[in-house]
Amino acid sequence: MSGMSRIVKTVTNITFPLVLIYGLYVIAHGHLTPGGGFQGGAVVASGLAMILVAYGSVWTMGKINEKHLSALESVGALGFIGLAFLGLIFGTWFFNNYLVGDEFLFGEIGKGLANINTAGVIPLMNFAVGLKVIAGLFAIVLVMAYATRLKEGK
Amino acid sequence: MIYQIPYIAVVALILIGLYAIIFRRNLIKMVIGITLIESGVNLFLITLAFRKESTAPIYHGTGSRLMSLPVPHALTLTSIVIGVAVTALMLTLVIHIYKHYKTLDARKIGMEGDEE
Amino acid sequence: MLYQISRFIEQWLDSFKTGSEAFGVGFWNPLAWIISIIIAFLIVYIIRGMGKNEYKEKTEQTKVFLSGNPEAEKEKMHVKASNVYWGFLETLKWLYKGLDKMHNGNVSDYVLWFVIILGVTLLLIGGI
Amino acid sequence: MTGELDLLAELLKHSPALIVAIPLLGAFLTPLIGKINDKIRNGFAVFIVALTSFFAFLLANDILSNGSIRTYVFGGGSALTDGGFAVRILFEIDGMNAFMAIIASILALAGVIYSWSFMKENTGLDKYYTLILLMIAGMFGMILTGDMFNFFVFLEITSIAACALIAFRTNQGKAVDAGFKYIVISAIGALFILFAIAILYSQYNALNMAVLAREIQLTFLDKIALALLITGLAMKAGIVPMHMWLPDAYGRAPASVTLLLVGATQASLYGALRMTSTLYGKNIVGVIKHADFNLFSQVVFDITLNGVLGFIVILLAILTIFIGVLMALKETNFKRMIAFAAVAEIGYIILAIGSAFLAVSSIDSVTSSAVLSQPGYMALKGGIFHILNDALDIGLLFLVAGAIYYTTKETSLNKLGGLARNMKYTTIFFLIGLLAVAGMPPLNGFASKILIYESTYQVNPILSIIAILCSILLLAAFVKVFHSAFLGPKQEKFDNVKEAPKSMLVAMGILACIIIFIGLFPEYVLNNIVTPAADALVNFGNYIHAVDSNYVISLIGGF
Repeated sequence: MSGMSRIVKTVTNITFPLVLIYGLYVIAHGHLTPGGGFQGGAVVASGLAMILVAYGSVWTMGKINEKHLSALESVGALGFIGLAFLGLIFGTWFFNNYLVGDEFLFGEIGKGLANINTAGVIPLMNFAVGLKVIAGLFAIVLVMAYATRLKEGK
Repeated sequence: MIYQIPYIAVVALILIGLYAIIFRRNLIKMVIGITLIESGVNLFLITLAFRKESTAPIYHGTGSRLMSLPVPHALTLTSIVIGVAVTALMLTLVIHIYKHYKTLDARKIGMEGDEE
Repeated sequence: MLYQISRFIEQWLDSFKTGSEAFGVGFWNPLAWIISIIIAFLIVYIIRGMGKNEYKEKTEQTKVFLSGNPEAEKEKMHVKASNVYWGFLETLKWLYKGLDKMHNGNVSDYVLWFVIILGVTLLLIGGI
Repeated sequence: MTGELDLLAELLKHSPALIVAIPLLGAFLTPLIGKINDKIRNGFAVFIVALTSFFAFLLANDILSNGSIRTYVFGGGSALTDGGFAVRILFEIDGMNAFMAIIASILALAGVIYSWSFMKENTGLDKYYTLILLMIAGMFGMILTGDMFNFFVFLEITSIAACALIAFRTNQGKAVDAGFKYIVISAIGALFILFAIAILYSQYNALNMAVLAREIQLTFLDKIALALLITGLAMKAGIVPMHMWLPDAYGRAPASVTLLLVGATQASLYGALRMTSTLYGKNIVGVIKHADFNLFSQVVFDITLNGVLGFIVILLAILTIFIGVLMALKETNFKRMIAFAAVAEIGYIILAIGSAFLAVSSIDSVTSSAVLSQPGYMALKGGIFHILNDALDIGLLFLVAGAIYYTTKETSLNKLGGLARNMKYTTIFFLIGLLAVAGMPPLNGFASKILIYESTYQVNPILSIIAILCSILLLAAFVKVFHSAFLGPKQEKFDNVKEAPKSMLVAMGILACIIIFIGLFPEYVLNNIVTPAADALVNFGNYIHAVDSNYVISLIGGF
C-alpha cells in the first residue's frame, strides 16, 4: 500500500495527536467511565492505522518493525499477569486489589470519589492491557497491510 | 412491543449470519457471517442488561436512578475483544489461503485426499 | 493343614477373577493375561526351536520363491494400505460413497450439519 | 518442618490460580527469552509446563484423596457477594476437574517435550511456544473454571491458540485451510455457547455454575439453553455428524499440537459433562445419588428429559463409533486415519454417558426417588475412565505418526513400508498404542471398554454388541496401518531412516509407561482416580455446597 495524497497526510498529522490523547484518556479513566484498556487501545490503534493508510505500509514498516510490536505486546501482557501475581504476593489472593485505598501511586491527584485513585490496581492493569492492545492491533493491521502490498502493482 | 424489537433483531442477525456461512461460497463472506452472529449474540447480551428507563451504570455521586446491569456490558466487551482476535485470525488465514489457492471459493479448496 | 492348603489354592484362584463388582466375574485379571501371554511366547519359542537348524543366511535358501515367477521389486511386493481391505470396501461402496460426500472439506457443509443437529436437539429437548 | 508444611499448604491453596497463571506468564515471557537462545527457550517451556503439571498433580492428589472440593475466588473474598450475587470469577475443583487436570497435564508435558526435537526444523518457534503455552493455559482454564462466562473465554483462548498452531506450517496450503475450518467451527460453536450462557444469565442473574445449578428450574428457555450448550460442545468434541473438522485439523497439525488438540477436545467433552450433570444436575444425572426427599420437593426431576437426552446421546454415539471406524478402515493417510479412530473413541465415551442417562430414566421410582442404577453408575465410571485412556492411546499413536513424519516426511500409508527395521522403539510404542486403542487386555483400553460393554449390555444388549463389533473393526483398521507402515520388505527409499530423536522417544515413552501402568493396575486407577470423578459428577449437591454453604443436602444411599 503506497501513501496517499499530501492533503490526507496533513490531516492525519493534525488529527493523530487528538486521537492519541483521546485513546489515552479512555485508558486512564477505564475504571470510572465506560471504556478501559481495550477500548482506549483500540482507539489509539485506529489512530495508528490512520497513519498506516495515509503513509503506506512500506513507509510504516520502515519506521516500526512488527517484531518490536510483538515484544511490546508481550510486555503489556506480562504487566497484566505480573500485577495479578503481585496481588498474590502483597495481598492474599491472585488478582487481589492490594492497592485499593492506597495513596502512594497517584497521591493527591487521585483524591475524591470519582477520581483516578479509587480503583487501586485496576488503572495499572488498564494501562498494561492498553499497551498490549495498541501493540497487538497495530501489529495485526500492519502485517495484513504489508502482506497485501504485492497486489498493488498488478 | 418496542422492547421486543432487539430480540427480533438478534434472531435475524443470527439467521442471516448462518445463511451467509452456509450458502455463500466466498470465504470473506463467511467471515462476515461469523461477525454477524457475534453481533447478534452481543446485542442479545446488551439487551438483557437494559431495564426500562435505566441509565448507564456510572456513579455521579447523587441520586439513585435505575441503572442498567453492568455485568452483561462487561461480558459483551470481553466477547467483542475475543471477536476481534477471531476475526483477525480468520482474515489472516484467508490471506494465506488466497496465496496458496489463488481463489476464495470455499468449494474449490479444502478437499482432503491423497494429494501427494 | 490340608484345609489351609486348599484354602490357599482357592484364594490364589480367586485372584484371577478381578474379584470386584466393577470388572464383573471372569478371567479379566491383567496378571492372568500376562501369564498367558508369556506361556504363548514360550510355546512359540519351543516351536521355533523345533525348526531345522541347517538354515544359512545369504545362500540359496533365503531366496524368495514365487512358484517359479521372477521376484518383483521390493516396493511392489508390499501390499498397499488401500488394498488391504479391498473386499470389505468394495462391498460397502454404497455406504462409502455417502460418507465421502460428507467429508468434502467444505466448511459450509460442516456448519450445515451443526445447524441440522442443533435443530433436531432443540425440537427433541424443547418439545418435551 | 512446619514451615515446609505451611508453604505446601499455601501452594496448594493457590494452585488453582497458579495452574492457569504460570503457563500464561510463561507464554508471554517466551518471546523475550527466545531472544537469548533457542535451547534456553525450549528448556524454559518444558520447565513451565513441568511446574504447571506439578501444581496440577499436587491439587489433584489433594482433591482425589480427600474427596474435598476447593474453590478459588479471584481477587479474594467469598464466592458470593453480600446480596447473594454470583458475579465473582472463581475456580471450583472437584474430583472431575482434578481428573481432567491430570489428563491435561500429562498431555501438555508429553507435547512440550516432544516438540523439542519435532519442531527443530521449523522457524518462528518463539511464537510456537507462546501459542502452545497459551493453549495449555486455556485448556487448564476450561477444566478448572467454575464460571460459565469464564468457561467461554477459556474455550475461545484454546481455540484461537489451537487454530494458529494448526495453521503453523503456513507453507502448506492444506494446513492453513484446516486452521480456517477449525476456527470457523469453534467460533460458531463458542458463539452458540455464549448465547446459551446469556439465556441462563437472563433468567437467574448468575454466571456461577454452582449458583446456576442451585437455581435452575428447567423452563422452556432453559431447555433451549441446554440444547445449545450440548450441541455447541458436541461439535467442539467432534461428535458425528459434526466431526468432519476433526480429521482435517488433526491430520494437518504438527503432531505435538495434535496431542494438545486431543486434550482440548476432551476438555470440551468435560464441559458437556459438567453442563449436563452439574448445571442441569437437578434435572438430569445428578439427582440420582442424592435422593434426598427434602431436596426432591424443590427438584424438577424430569424423567422424560433424561430419556430424551439419553436417546439423543446414544444415537449420536452409535453414529460416531460406526462412522469413525468405517472411515478409519478406508483412510490411507496416517494421521487422518488415527483422527477417525479418535472420533470412534469419543463415541465410546459418549455411549457410556448416554447409557448413564438412559439408565436413570428407565428406573421407575417406587419410592419417588430416582436412584442411579448400578449399570448407570458403572457406565458413567467407564465413560470417565475412557476419557483418560482415549487421551493416552490416541495421543501415543499421534506421536508415533509424527515420529514417522519426522523421519520419512511421509504421511501416506501407501508409500510407507518396512519401517520396523529402522525404528525399533517407535514400532514397539505403536504396537502398545494399537493394542490399547483396540481394547486388548492387559492394556488400559480394555479396562475401560469392559466397563462400557458390561454396563451398556444391561441397558441394552444391542449397544454393547455394536460397541464390541466396532472395537474389532478398529483393531482391523490399526492392523492395516501396522502392516503397511511397519511390516513388509525393506524399502530402498527408507534406507537412511533412523530412529526418532531422544526427546520424541521420551515423550512417547511417558505415555506408553502410563498406558502399561493403567493396564496392569486398572483397579487401583479406577478406585483412586475414576471413582472420585464419577462421584463428583453424581453428587452435584456438594458442588453447590462448596460455593453456597446454605445449601445443605444429606447423603443417603451410595454404592
